Amino acid sequence: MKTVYTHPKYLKKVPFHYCPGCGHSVIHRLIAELIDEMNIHDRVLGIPPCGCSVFAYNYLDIDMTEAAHGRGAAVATGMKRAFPEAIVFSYQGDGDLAAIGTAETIHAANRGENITVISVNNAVYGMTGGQMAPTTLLDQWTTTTPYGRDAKTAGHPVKMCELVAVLDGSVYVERTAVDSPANIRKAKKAIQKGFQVQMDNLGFSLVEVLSPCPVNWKMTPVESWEWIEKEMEKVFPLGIIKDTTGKKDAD
Amino acid sequence: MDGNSAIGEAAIRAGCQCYFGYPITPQNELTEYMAAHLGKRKGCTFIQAESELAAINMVFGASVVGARAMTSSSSPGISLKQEGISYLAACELPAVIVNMCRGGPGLGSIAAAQSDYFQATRGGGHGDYRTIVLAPSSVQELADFTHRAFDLADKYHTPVLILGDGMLGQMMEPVEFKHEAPEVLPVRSGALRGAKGRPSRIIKTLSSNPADVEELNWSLFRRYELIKKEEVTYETFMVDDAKLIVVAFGIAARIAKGAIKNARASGLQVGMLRPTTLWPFPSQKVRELAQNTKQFLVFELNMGQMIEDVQLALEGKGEVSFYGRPGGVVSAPNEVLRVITRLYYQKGLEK
Amino acid sequence: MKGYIKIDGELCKGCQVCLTFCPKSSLSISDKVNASGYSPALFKEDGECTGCAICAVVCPEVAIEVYRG
Amino acid sequence: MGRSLAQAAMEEGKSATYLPSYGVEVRGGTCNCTVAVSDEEIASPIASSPEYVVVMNQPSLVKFQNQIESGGLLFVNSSLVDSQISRGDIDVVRVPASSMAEELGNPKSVNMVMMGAFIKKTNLVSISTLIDGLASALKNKEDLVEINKKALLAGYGLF
Repeated sequence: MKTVYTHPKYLKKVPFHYCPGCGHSVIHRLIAELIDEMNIHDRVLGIPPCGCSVFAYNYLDIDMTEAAHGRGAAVATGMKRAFPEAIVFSYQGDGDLAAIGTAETIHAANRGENITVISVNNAVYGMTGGQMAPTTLLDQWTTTTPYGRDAKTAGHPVKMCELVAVLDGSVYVERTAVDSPANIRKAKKAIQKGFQVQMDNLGFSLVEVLSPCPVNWKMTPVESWEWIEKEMEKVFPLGIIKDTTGKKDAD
Repeated sequence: MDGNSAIGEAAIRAGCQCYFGYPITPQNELTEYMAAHLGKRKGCTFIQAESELAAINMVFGASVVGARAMTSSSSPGISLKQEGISYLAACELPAVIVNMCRGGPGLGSIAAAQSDYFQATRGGGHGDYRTIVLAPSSVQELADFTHRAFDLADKYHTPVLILGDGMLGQMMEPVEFKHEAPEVLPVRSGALRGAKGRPSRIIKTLSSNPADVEELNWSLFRRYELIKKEEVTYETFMVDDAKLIVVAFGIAARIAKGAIKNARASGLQVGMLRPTTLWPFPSQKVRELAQNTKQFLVFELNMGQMIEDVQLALEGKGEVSFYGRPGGVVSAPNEVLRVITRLYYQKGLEK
Repeated sequence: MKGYIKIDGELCKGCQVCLTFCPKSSLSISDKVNASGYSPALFKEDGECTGCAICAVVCPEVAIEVYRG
Repeated sequence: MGRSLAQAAMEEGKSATYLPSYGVEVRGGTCNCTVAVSDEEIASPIASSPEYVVVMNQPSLVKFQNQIESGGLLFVNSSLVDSQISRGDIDVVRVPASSMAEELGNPKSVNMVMMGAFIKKTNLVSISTLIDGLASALKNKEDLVEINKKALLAGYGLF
């Protein structure tokens, strides 16, 4: 008898508070698996965002500190500069990253801070009840775009990966999704690469993960996973946006 | 040495490992000093951040991993930093913040003022907290208090604010540094350094349970009570036989001191109380002085902020007058002397 | 049968994502509810399992363990 | 100029403060500084009515001549300031500093010419302390030290 899959070592054994079908817990799990597999538990430091996954520290069994909304990249900068041996990642939602924290994110990337930003994009403000996010799609319904997002009044979805990729300080930028087993595996590999880039002192890495929010999207979990593939990926194309590390994946 | 640079040198000698700043007049010499002298030190970091918000949150990050960290700004920039200061206070993290205060509100003027007294002593940001506030009035004190600020911050796990002003920051005076910079930089215990061989740690303030937040507040305020008991400092000047006591802090206290010397020369029995901690405020000392002196004159470079603390401390057991000039217009000593003299005779203190 | 899975019926929130992705369509939903009020996923009595672990990969609750052999 | 005066006073064991004006000021404007020198501790670095005022240009004369203490000394850069001094209760020392500096071949040393004249008249600090101060302030810039020293001595030798 061989165990193919079991509970990751650094994920606390408590039920998640997330809604059914939510992508956050999947991403938490990937991070927990990687911390074990990459043997970095001794020196990994995490920063959860504001929003639903602010409670990431209730699940990930690692040293973590809260940061004010949007300031993850700045806090990570301070931590990494004062303790360069650490592996520092911030886990940030789309509002965190692309609205209130745009400046912090862009400038941390531009300075080439040796940190990893994991950005969870679900095109909506989840915890506050489904308001428009910077990444909300055009015509998408939210509680603050009740007639659908109109570019004339509410602007366009912000593409952080592409924005960050044009900066000379960023070295590795990839967009992935929680919408299928294959893409979940790719997301894990992308986060792994992000950590590796940091361990090799190469500079700033950003991994964006498109993630379902069935409750605020008013969909069933399965529908929400499908919606990512059908709608979100048209606006937010998956794949490596930038890789100047000069290193190819092992496989 | 100018005041701003003196803070920088003192900070380095206090083992400050990280400085994060953003340019704003009149404190730029400090940022520049740190750029020149801190960044090149082994294990130390200087960053000119993209904003005051980013700077204070970098301080937060450095403090999380146990480094001595500081930032500095002037009034409008300090407003922006209040977000981070609130989180630092809530997360019980040490940090040193320098405010070279200018005339406000808004952009105001870049001239010396004391208009941020309320902001400094009432917490400043959202939530129920206080920061220790030190008020130097010479370049030597800027240096000494910077060292003390780092020690206090570590001792009480709380942000400490140094409230100066544009004039203190710019003026040059002799200064003597009493410490050598440490070779090995200290890492505070309790810092996040990776959960090697111990349970993982969380630094957080959010709780879904209001009782937890209440408990945090209780614990903060128990510590604040201790700080009030242990850390009040002040200077008195010719108070023993004084019939009128001027209460002033920072640069205003120096102006007042000049005026008091002249008043004494004309035979007026005037003294001064200069709080060097604004929070905690030397309320006890004010009450003590009120046993012999009934007339108090509060002199500030604002429209009357510290006067409220003096009134609260007196509990009606003395009479308080106020003189101040807002917006960065600085009174000259003879102007203050005129106010002292007028008040002295008005109250019949010559008899 | 080459593999089998264990579903923690109390952790499962009945999102049915595993049902959608199981290549052998071996999962269904229980007609009972768990303590949280969700109808958890269930391995079908006649279900086939290769131990591919796709259900575990997609499960948002880390409620599935997979064994082979 | 103010800074080197404060520095020299400090070297001679006196208390000194140097307080620059700060803010938006153009060359030719009324940029100013206050220096306090005393044998005792200095209370206020701000002077209500200074004993000495040095004005280097016309706008500064207009702005500062009324502040000077009665019986005080007003130093004017007479190369640039030609108007009459309205106050009768002060002594005026005219130093053609700009033209002297030009003659010395370095117009920028105008402040050191004035400084030389200033300390000769006031005796606040000794000329040798100032010259030593120049050397330490301008380390590795021997030529600049020479230029400034020459200017200082020229002003000093004027009276």
